[in-house]
Amino acid sequence: ESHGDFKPAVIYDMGGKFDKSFNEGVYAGIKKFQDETGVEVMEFEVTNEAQRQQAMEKMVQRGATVVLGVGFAQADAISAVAAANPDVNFSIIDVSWLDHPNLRQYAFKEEEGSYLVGVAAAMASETGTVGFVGGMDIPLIRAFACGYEQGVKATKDDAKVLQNMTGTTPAAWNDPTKGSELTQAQIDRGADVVFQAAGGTGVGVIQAAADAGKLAIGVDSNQNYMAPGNVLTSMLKRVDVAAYETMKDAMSGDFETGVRLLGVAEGGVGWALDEYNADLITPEMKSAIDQAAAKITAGEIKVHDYRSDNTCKM
Amino acid sequence: MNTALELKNVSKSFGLVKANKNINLAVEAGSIHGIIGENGAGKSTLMNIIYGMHRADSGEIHFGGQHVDVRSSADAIEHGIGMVHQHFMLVPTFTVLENVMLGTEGGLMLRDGRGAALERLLHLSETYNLKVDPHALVSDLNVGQRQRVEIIKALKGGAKVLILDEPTGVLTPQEADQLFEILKVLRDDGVSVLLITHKLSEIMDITDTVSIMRQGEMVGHRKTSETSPQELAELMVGREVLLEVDRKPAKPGEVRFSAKNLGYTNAQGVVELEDINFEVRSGEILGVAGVSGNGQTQLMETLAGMRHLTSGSLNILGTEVTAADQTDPRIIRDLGVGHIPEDRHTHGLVLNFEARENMILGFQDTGLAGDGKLFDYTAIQKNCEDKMAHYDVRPPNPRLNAKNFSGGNQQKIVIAREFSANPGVLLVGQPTRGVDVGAIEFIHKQLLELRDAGCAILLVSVELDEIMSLSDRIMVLCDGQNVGIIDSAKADRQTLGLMMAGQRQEAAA
Amino acid sequence: MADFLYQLLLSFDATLRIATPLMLCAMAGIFSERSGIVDISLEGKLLSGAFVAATVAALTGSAWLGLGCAMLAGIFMSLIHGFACITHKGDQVVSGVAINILASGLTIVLGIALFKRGGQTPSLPREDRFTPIEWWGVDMMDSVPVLGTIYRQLISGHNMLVYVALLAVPLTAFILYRSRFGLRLRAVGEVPEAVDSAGISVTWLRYRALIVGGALCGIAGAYLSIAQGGNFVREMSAGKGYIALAAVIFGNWKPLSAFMACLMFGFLEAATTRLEGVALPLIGEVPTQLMLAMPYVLTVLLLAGFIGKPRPPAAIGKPYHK
Amino acid sequence: MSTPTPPLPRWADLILLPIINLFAAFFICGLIVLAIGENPIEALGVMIKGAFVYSGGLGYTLFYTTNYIFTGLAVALAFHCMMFNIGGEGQALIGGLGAALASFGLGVYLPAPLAIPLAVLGAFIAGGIWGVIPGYLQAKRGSHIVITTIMFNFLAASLMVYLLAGPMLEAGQQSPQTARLAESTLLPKMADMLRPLGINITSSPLNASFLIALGAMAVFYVLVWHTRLGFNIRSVGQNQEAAHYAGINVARTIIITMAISGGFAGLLATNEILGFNHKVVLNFTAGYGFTGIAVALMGRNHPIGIFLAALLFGALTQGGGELDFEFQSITREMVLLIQGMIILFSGALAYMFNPPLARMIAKFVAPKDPANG
Ligand SMILES: Nc1ncnc2c1ncn2[C@@H]1O[C@H](COP(=O)(O)OP(=O)(O)OP(=O)(O)O)[C@@H](O)[C@H]1O
Ligand SMILES: Nc1ncnc2c1ncn2[C@@H]1O[C@H](COP(=O)(O)OP(=O)(O)OP(=O)(O)O)[C@@H](O)[C@H]1O
Ligand SMILES: [Mg+2]
Ligand SMILES: [Mg+2]
Repeated sequence: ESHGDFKPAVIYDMGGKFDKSFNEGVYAGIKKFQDETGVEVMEFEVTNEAQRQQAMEKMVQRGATVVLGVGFAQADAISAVAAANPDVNFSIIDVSWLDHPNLRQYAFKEEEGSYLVGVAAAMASETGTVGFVGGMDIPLIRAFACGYEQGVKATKDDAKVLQNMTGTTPAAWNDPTKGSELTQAQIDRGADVVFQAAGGTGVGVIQAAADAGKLAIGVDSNQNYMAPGNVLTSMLKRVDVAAYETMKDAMSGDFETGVRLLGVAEGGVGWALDEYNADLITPEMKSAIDQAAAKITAGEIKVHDYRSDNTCKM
Repeated sequence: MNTALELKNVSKSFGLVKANKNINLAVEAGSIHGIIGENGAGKSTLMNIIYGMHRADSGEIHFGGQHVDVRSSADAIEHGIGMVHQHFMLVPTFTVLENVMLGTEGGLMLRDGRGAALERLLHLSETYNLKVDPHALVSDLNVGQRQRVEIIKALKGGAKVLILDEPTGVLTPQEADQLFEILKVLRDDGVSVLLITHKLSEIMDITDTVSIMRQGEMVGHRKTSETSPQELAELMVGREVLLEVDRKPAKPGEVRFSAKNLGYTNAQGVVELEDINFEVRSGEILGVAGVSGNGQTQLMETLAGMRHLTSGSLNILGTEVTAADQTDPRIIRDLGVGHIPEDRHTHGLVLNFEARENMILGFQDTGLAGDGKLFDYTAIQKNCEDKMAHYDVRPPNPRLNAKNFSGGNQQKIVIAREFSANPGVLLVGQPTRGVDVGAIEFIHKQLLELRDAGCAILLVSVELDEIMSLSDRIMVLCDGQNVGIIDSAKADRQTLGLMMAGQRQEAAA
Repeated sequence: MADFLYQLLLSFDATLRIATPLMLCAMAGIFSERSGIVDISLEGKLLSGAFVAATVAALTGSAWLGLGCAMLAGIFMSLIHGFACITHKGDQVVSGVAINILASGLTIVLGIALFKRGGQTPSLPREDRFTPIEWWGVDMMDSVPVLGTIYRQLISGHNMLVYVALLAVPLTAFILYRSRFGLRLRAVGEVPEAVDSAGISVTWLRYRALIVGGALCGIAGAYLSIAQGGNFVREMSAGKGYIALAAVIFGNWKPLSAFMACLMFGFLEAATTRLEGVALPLIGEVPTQLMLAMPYVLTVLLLAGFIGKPRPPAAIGKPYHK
Repeated sequence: MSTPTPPLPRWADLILLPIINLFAAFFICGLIVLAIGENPIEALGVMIKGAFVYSGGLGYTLFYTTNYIFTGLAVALAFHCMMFNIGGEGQALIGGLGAALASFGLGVYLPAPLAIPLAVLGAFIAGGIWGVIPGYLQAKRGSHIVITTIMFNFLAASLMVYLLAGPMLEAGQQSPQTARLAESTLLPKMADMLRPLGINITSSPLNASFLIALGAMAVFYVLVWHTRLGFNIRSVGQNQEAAHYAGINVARTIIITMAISGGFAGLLATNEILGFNHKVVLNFTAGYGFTGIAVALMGRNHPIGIFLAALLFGALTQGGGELDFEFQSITREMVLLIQGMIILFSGALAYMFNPPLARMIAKFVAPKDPANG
C-alpha cells in the first residue's frame, strides 16, 4: 500500500493456482514478489470462459496498473482489455502472437527443456523404454512430447518412447487416477522413466511411478520433492520468473512490452537438480545434459518445435 | 355373544374427501359379515384402517373386546387380522412360496424358514382345498389361482378375522361358489369373515349379517335373514331404485362393423383373443358379456386400433382391416368409429387437462380446435360449454381440471365428446362403472337414443344386468374365445353364467 | 505371442483396478434400484466419499478412519436422497441431480476452506493409504510358468479395497437372493403394496437399501482418493457413477451381470490406455477420442436394444403412496 | 399425517412456496458459509451488488440469464412430454458446432441479415440432432432417456474436442478452438445496438442473443399451449395411454419434442459463440445444460417462470463470481452449492413445506370463509 498507485493483479487459468505445475509456478513467482516487496497482488482463478475478460475488466476497474494473464486461453480476453485500457500494463504467459503497445508476452521453448529431460530419461532408463504422459491433447503438450522424444532418441537411438494423452477435455488436467493408470500401463509395457506434462494429473503419474519403484519426471515447477528418490528431475518452465519479472518491472516503472521468447539460452526452461534427486543424477548424466544445454544455447542442436508444423520431425 | 372386532366412531379423510365418517361396526366371532355400498362409499378405506394400511383420523378399534392401536399392518397381523385386498398384492416375479413367506420368513436367511413355510402352505392348501403349486411363478398363474395365493397369505398367521375386499369380481360364478365353501369352513372354525361385494345375491346367499355404507357413512346394519335385496339397494343408494330400462325393439339396418376370425397374440406370445366372429348392424347394440379378464379389454382395444390384430380381419364401415395393416387409433377414428374406453382414467381423459381440452381429446386435429393453424380457445371453450350443458356435466366449468370432477361427471365428459361426433360405429366399454344411479339412467337413455338414430354399438360390461337390459344380442367371451352369440330376449342369468364359465351355447341351451 | 498374452494379462490386471469403483457403485445402485429408488446420485456419493476419505486420512493420518468416514459420508448423501424421495416423495431423478451438483460444489468449497489448495487435499504419504498387498508365496509361485505370472500380476498385488469390491459382488448376490432382507428388497421394488400389506415398513426398507448403497459408494470413493490415488482432486469421480449406473442397467439389475458389465467398461478403458497411438492391424491407428468415447457408444448401442430390453424393477421411480 | 391437508391456494403455490423453498436453500448455504468462517449476510450483499449494481454487472447477469433461458426452455419442453432431458449440455455443445459450420460454410458469402438467421438456424438444427437421437432411441427402442442423454453429453464432448483439436483447429493456434467465425454471422453487442438509440450502457457480453431468447420464450408459449403439436406433447406427457387412445402418434411426438428441445439447448451457442466468443471454444457450455433442469423446475415449465428462474441463476452466476473476488475462502463453487441446494429444495423437496404452509394459510383464511365440512 506504501507504493502509491502501483496495484498488480494476476488471473490464473482454469487449472487453479494449486495445480502443482503451471499455475502454481506463477503463484510461486507472485508469492516471491509479495514476500519481497510486501505489495498485495490481486488474484482470480477463472472457472468459465466469460469470466476471463470479466475478471480482467474487474481488475482494471479496481485500479490495477498491471495485469498478468496466465495461459494462452486468456489471449483473446487480454487482447480486448488491453486495447480498451491503453494506460494499464498487461502481461501474458504462453502467448506470442498478439500486438498491443501495452502488452508483454512470454513464450517458452518447452521443446528445449523437454529435450534436456529426454536426455536424462534415456540415460536413466535400464529397459530402453521410456514414457510420456500428457494432459489434454493439444499442440502445446505435443511440443513437450516431441522435444522429449528428440532428447531421448539423440541419446539412445534405439530407445522406445511410449506416449499417452490423458484426455481431450480440460478435465484431463485434473485426473490423477487416469494419470496413474496410464503410467501403470506404460510401466507394464516396459517403461521405467515417465515424463509427465499433465497439470494436476501429473500427481497421479508421479505417485504411480513411485508405487511401482520406477522414475518419474516432473514438469513446469520443480516437483522433485513430491516423491524423493522416484522423481528423476523436473523440466522447469520458469513461469515463476516471468511472473516475478512482470511485477518487478511494472513496479519499477520500466515495463517493456513485446514478445519474450524464453528457451534454454535465456534460462526460461531447464531442468531441476536439488537435494531430492541428487542421488539419481549420475555425473555422466549431469555432464550429458549440460552438454546438450550448451549445444542448444550455441545453436548446434536445433530442437524441432511441434507447433511450427504440427508434426514431430526427428 | 362374542365380538371379534368392533369399530367405534372411526373417521378418515383424504384431503377434502371424507372417506369414512364416524363409522361404528361390530362383527361376531365365527360369522360372515357382508359390507356393501356404491363405488367410493368408503368400504376399502375402512378395511384398510382395520388392517393398519391406513390410520384413522379418529375413533377406536377393538379386537376381541380389547382396545388396540393399529399403527401398521404388522400390528394387525399380530392381532390375527388377515386381508385379501381388492387389488392383488402379489409379486409377480416371485414364486408362490416366496410370496407367502414375505413378512414371515422365519429367520435372517431364507433357508431357515423355507421348510416350515412350505409345510404351512401345503397344510392350508389341503385343509381349505386351495390348490396351487408352491414353486410356480405368480406371473404364470391365472386370476383364480392368484386369489388362492392371497387367501393362503391371509390365513398363514392363523387369522381370527379375515377380510376379503371384492374377492369375486374376478371369479367365474363357479369359482365364487368354491370360495364360499371355503369361507363357510373358516366360519365353522371360528374365524370371522368380513366380505365386501357389489353382488346382492352373494350377500343374500352367504352372509349372516350385513352393513351398508353410503358416502362414507354407515347407514344400516341388518341380519341377512331379515332383509331383502330391494331394501339393501335402497339403503345403498339412498332413494328408491328404478333399474329397468325402457328399450324399444331394435330396427337393425345394414352391417356396419364385423370381425372375421379375429385373433390377438400379445408380445409375450400369449394368445389373448382367438377366432372371434361377429357383426354389428346399424341400429342395434351387441353386448359382450364375460367374467372380467376374459379378453374383453383386448377385444375393445384391438377393435379401436390400440393394439394390432394378429390374425383375421375387421370390416369397419366398408373398410377392410387385416393383420397386415398397421392400424392405429387415428385411422380407426377417421373411419368413423367412436370409443368410450373401459378405463376412463387411463385412456379416456388426461386428468391434468382442463375439461375443455379433454373435450377435444382425439378431435384435436378437427375443426373443434379451431380452423386455423393455432388453437382457437374461444371455439374450444364454446364447444365445451355446449356439450356440458347438453350432457348435464356438473359443475359446468370448462376450465376445471378433469381430475376434479366426480367419477360420474368425468364419464359424462367422455360420453359427451364421443357421442356428439355422431359416430357410425360406437365401441362402449364399462359405461357406468363407478357412476351413480341417476347418471346410469342418463347414460343408458343416451345409448339407446344413439342406437335408434342408426349407430352400430358394441357394448362391453361386466354388469350382466346392464348387458341384458341394453343389448339386442349378446356375445359371451371366455378365455379370449367367443362362446356364442345369443338373442337377448332368450338370455337369462343362468344361461349366460354357464356360457361365461366356458360352456358352448349349444350345450347350454 | 507370449508378449501379447502377457500384455493381455496386464490389461486384465488394469481392468480390475479400473473396475473396482464401478463394481462398488454398481452394487450400491443395485441395492437402491432394486428397492425402487432411481439412483443417479451414485456419482455424487462417490465424489463425497472420495473427498471425505482423503480429508480424514490427511487430517488423522489413518486410512482406516478415512474409509469409515467416507462410508458415513456416502450414507449421509443417501439419507438426503431418501429424505427427499422416500419421506417427501420427491422426484428421484431430480433429487439425484441435486445431490450430484451439491457434491461437486460442497467438496470443493469445503476442500478450499480446509486446505486452501484450490479444492485439492494434500498428497498422502504411502503409509496413510491402502497400498498394494503382496500375497503370500508370490516369489515361490514365480517358478511355476503361467500360473506364477497370473498369481503375481492378476491375483496378488492389489490394494485391499479391490478385494473388498470383488467380495461385494457375491455378497450382494447372496443378500439379494438368499436373505430375508433381499427377499423384501426385491419385493419392495416390484410391488411395494405387497410389502406394506405383509406388515413390513416400505419406508424403512428403502432407507436401509439406500444406506447400504451409500456405504458402498463411500468405499468406492475411498478407493479413488486413498487407495488408487493419493489425494482428492475436484471432480475426481469423473462420471464413474454414471458408468456404474449404466452397468446396473446392462446387468438387468442383477449383481453378477452388472459385475460383468463393470469389467467390460474397465477393460475398454484399460485397452484404451494401452492402444492409444498403437496402429492396429487392418484398422490402423484409432483416434484417441473415439477410443475414449467407446464406453459411451457401447452403452448407447447396447441400450438401444441389441442386448434385449432390460426389465427394470416394476415400481422403480414411483414414490409409494398408501 | 393424521391431520388432513387442505389444498394450497394458487397464489401460494405459485409464489409463496417457491420463495420459501428458495429461502430454505439459501439458509442452508448461509450455514455453510458461516461454517467456513465468512459472514453469510455480507456474502449475500456482495452477490446482489455484483449481480445488479456494479456497472456492467447487470449486463453479465443478463448474459448468463440468456444461457439459462435456452437450457431451461429445452428441459421444460421435454418435461411437458415427460421426457427428462439431461442432455442440454451436449446439445448446446453441438449447437456450437452447427453455428460454426453454418458460419464457415455459408455465412462468409452472405450479408449479415441473411447470415445471422442461418447461423442461428445452424445452432438450432445441430442441437436438435443431438436431442433427436436419444428421443428416437427412447421412443422406438425403449432406451432410458436419462442414460442416453448423459451418454450423449460425453459423446458430444469427445466429438467437439476431436474436431476442435483436430480438423477444425485454427491454423497456428494451440488452444483447441476454431478460427474466428465469419463477421457477417456475429451477433451485435447490446451496448452497440443501443448506442445509436441514444442509450449508453456499459459494455458487457450481453448481445442480441438475449432478444433471441425472449423470442424463444414466446415461441415456446405458443407452441406448447396454442398449437396441435403442443397439445399432443402435453397429452403424451400427462398420459401416454390417453394420447395413444386419442390417435396421437406417441413415438413421433416424443421424437419431435426431443428435436425441438435439443434445438432450444443448441441456441445457447448463439449467445456464447455467435454473441460472445466469436469462435467455438472448448467447454463453453460450462454446466448451463444441467442447471437448465433447475431453471425449468423452478419456473414450473412456463416461459415466464423460466425467465425469472433464469434471472435468478444468472444473478447467482454473476454475483457468485463476485464472491470469488471479495472473499478469501469462497470461490465460484459456492454457486454450484447454492444451485444444488435450490434444485434439492425447489425440485426434490418441492412440497415439503406444502402441508404446514397449507395448514397455516387455512388457519388465517378459514374464519372469513365458513368451512364446508
Ligand atoms: N389414498 C387415497 N387418497 C385420496 N383419496 C382416497 C384414497 N383412497 C380412497 N380415497 C377416496 O376415498 C373415498 C372412498 O374410497 P374407497 O376406496 O374406500 O371406496 P370403496 O367403497 O372401496 O369403493 P369401490 O367399491 O370402488 O372399491 C373415495 O372418494 C376415494 O376417491
Ligand atoms: N381431488 C379433488 N380436488 C378438488 N375437488 C374434487 C376432487 N375430487 C373430487 N372433487 C370434487 O368433489 C365432488 C365430489 O366428488 P366425488 O368423487 O366424491 O363424487 P361422487 O359423489 O362420488 O360422484 P359420482 O357418483 O359422480 O362419482 C366433485 O364434485 C368434485 O368436483
Ligand atoms: Mg374398494
Ligand atoms: Mg497385480
